[in-house]
Amino acid sequence: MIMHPAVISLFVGSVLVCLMVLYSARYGATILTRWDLRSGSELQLTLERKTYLISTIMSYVFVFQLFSLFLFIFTADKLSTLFTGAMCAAGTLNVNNFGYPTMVLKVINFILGGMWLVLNHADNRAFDYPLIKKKYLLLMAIAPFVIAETIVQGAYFLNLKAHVITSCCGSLFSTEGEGIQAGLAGFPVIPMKILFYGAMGLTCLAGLYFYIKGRATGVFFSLMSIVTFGVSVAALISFISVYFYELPTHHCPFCILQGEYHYAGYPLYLALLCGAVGGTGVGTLFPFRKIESLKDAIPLIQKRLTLMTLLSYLLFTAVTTGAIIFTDFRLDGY
Amino acid sequence: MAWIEKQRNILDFALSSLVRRWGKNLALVMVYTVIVFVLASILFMTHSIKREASLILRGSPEIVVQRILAGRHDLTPGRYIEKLAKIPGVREVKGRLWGYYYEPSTGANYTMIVTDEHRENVGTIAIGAGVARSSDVREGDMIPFRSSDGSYVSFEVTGVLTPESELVASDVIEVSERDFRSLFAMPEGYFTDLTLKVRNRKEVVVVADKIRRLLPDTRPILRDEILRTYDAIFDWRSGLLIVVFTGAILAFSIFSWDKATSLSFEEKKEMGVLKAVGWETSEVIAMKSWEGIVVSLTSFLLGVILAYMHVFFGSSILFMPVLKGWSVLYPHFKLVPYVDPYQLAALFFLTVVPYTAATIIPSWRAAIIDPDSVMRL
Amino acid sequence: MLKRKSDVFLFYILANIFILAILLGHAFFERKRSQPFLMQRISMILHYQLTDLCLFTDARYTRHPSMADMNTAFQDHPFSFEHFPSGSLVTPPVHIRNNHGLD
Amino acid sequence: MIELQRVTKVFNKGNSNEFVAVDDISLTIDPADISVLKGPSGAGKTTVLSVIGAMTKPTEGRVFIDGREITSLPERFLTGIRRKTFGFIFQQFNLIKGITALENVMIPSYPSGEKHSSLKKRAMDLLQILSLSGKAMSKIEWLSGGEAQRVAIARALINNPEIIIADEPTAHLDTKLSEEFIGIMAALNKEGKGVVIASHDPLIYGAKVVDTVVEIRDGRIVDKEERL
Repeated sequence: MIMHPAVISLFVGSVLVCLMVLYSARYGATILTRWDLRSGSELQLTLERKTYLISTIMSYVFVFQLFSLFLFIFTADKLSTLFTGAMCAAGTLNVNNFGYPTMVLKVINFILGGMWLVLNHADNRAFDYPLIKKKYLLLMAIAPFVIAETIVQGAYFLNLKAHVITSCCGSLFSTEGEGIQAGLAGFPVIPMKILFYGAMGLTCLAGLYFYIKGRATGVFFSLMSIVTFGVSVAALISFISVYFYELPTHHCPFCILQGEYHYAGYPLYLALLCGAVGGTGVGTLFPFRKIESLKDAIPLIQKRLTLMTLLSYLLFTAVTTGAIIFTDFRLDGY
Repeated sequence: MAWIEKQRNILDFALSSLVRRWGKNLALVMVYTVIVFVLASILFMTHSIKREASLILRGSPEIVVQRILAGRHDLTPGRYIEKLAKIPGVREVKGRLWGYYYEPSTGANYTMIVTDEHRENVGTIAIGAGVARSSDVREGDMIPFRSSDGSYVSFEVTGVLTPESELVASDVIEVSERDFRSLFAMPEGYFTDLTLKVRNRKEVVVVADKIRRLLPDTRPILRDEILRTYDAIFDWRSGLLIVVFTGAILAFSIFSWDKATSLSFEEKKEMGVLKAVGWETSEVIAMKSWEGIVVSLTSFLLGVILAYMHVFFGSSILFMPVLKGWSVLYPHFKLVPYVDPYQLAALFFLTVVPYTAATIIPSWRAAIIDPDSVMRL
Repeated sequence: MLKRKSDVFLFYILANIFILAILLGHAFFERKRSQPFLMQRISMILHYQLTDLCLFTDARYTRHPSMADMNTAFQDHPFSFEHFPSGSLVTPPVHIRNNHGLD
Repeated sequence: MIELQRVTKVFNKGNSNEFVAVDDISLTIDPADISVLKGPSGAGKTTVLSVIGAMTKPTEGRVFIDGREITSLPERFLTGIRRKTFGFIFQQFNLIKGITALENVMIPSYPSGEKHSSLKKRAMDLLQILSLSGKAMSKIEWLSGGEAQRVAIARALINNPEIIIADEPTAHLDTKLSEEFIGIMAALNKEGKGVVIASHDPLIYGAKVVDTVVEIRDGRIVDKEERL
């Protein structure tokens, strides 16, 4: 265990969030079994009131997840001085087996939280709580992930022992290295570029069509937005980061969050996360378009979410393309 | 736009509701501010020392070799120098002569060091600013030292180090080699320890390994390890202080919970009125959240600003003794303010998240009051 | 201007943020200004071949924590309130036990 | 048109202190009328009033506003409807202390997101009509009983509701102020607003301007009198 102030705050924070989600899930379970809109019973009244509390809690949790994701990566970066060979977050996260899973769980929980809030938002637009059961089913599904995150993060911090020799970004993300991350870095640049711009283009076209015409390409857009999220992260590791660092061997996806690179990573990752949440949100709402009381509300929400995704992804593409064009650094030789 | 206007309206009400109970809320803000202030002071202070240490100590020797005798630090024979110099990759080996001198009249503990430049200046010393202060001497003064045989030897002060160097050399007394050896009766041909320079930075660990095998009675101390350890130490120190302080945060959270749950009759009635005149539950929750945001933001910003002034303008007069321990010779130094957004983020997490968590349920409870309750009062 | 309470509050927060920004600017400026002194300190460290900062001068093992005996160096247990406050609260670093113990 | 169909309200249902406040009431309220619910205290007037005003959900039975069934609506929609349809005047006025008369009048409209300046103007206009513009910036606790009553009326009117609901409005007023109150209500009624008052004050239910008087006793309607 490393008693770093940020470690303590992340730890305390995630335990608090975990407790809050568990609390919500407990009432979620009651809602799933006992919800009856027609009944005017005390229980039903209590449950209806609890939904206010739970949506408040979930919005806080969503915001917390976002902050904790970035704080987690930043902390990993700061702690890298404690480990020989670790030069940035990439190395620190690799100190034990729980580092990367924690990060991935944080991303997943953020997107799941976003999905829940989208469902909740739609549900609140209808007079008859049409999505109440689905919403709380999703909450029951989210709870284990949040618990897992708290446990895995706890395990990560508890197993951090300073000075364990770890691979730093140099070796972990080097072309010769092994493992998934190395595979991404080793991915040939040209195909990766084509894949990235292709996926982005397709997503944006589908989104635009859906935004203007409604219907038709919506499901495809939603799926593509998730694929593009993955492709973009891969592209970031494969070639985008390289242009930011102006160093052909530096593929670290975390260092661009640092001040040395003007915190460029924050808008990039925020844009990606926003895009993913918007895209999954659109997809989540599709099965419910037929519900009578939501017939007017859902297409409107979907439109807004689509717009959000489009703007976010375009911002991401613009920033990265700008970096590629306006830097003196050329990758061609490598 | 309507949304913004609505939030501003609700904020208006939240503010007037806070102002109406100003006594209670002022107490809350004050306690909150003090907590942020203390935590921020600790973070700023330790972070600055940490950064300073990691920057400055890059100048320290790459490897220090100490001889160990029966588990204790012992004098290192000069012949070890040639032995170590033969290790491939070692560029330079030097014998270091230094030690502690306890001055009974002031009760202070000084560090005596022999340097190349001062090696031949017999009878004179250069002293750190802290030494000059504690024994009240200036350049040209004579200071007597009690040698190991009990006699007193006086040295002339030929130089006082600048105040800016206090962080590294406040307690240093620079002395010639002959004076050092005679003062402490240290035998010729022995050194306190040895320092090594290595040709290639990457080979330090390999060299250290070779030293351990070549001279099993020594231990090499690597600069990187020292740097890492300093990092760990200050993390620990601030971490421990924070853990100790968590008690305070906990108490504060309970206090805010209590403040938020124990709605007075007047407050309950107010919530009821809001509900009755057409506010919705989520709007009352929003109002309560705004109250929380106002309290948190005010206290957070105020606490951080005060802490910054305290640490970097006021030399952390309140906490330095805890962190530095007590001693006769306090090095006087002004910390260079290494502050970054990251510290503020960590601080925000440590203070605002527990407070918010503690107030969610109470504000919801206030918000679900039945609108018709005011009619039944 | 500032007729509404919310405006007053926003103004107050902005003023605070402004002060904070000035302080951060001050920090930036101070770092720049102290650069020569930093260099001076580094050269001092080089000159004396020092390994530690002069933070705690009260005891031998707190003035040069990395240079003390095996029995004491850095190795004070965090909660051993020995004679000096600065001798406690410092953790025994695992790696020093591991690497500098007799193998 | 507000319609109560076989409405029953039971408090603390299933507990030993179970209490039937309203027992199987059916009632129609014409929003063009001044209607009075009359009866001794504890008869269930206030509960009926809060069911009419969509503040309380009945335990059984259904409520329609303009033909729309509202008993099964979630609170967030109900609040919207209530905000648009009803303005409330409470027995104790329930003005919020520590803030100005103007703010008190504006409060019901805060969540609507209306621009502050226009909302303020509307509130000032209302205070003007009720000849209170001089007191707009006074704190509530400095107002006299009559002024407080008019602030409460202004607050009930800020959302421009169709129906004003008043619960024992004259309980703490002397005869002169009570007459003033019924005068204001009559004037509002002329402008097209419906008024529903619960009262056991003969000054109210005996007033000439009242169109309908419903007598309630022990949670049941015992008499309904339509004055033409």
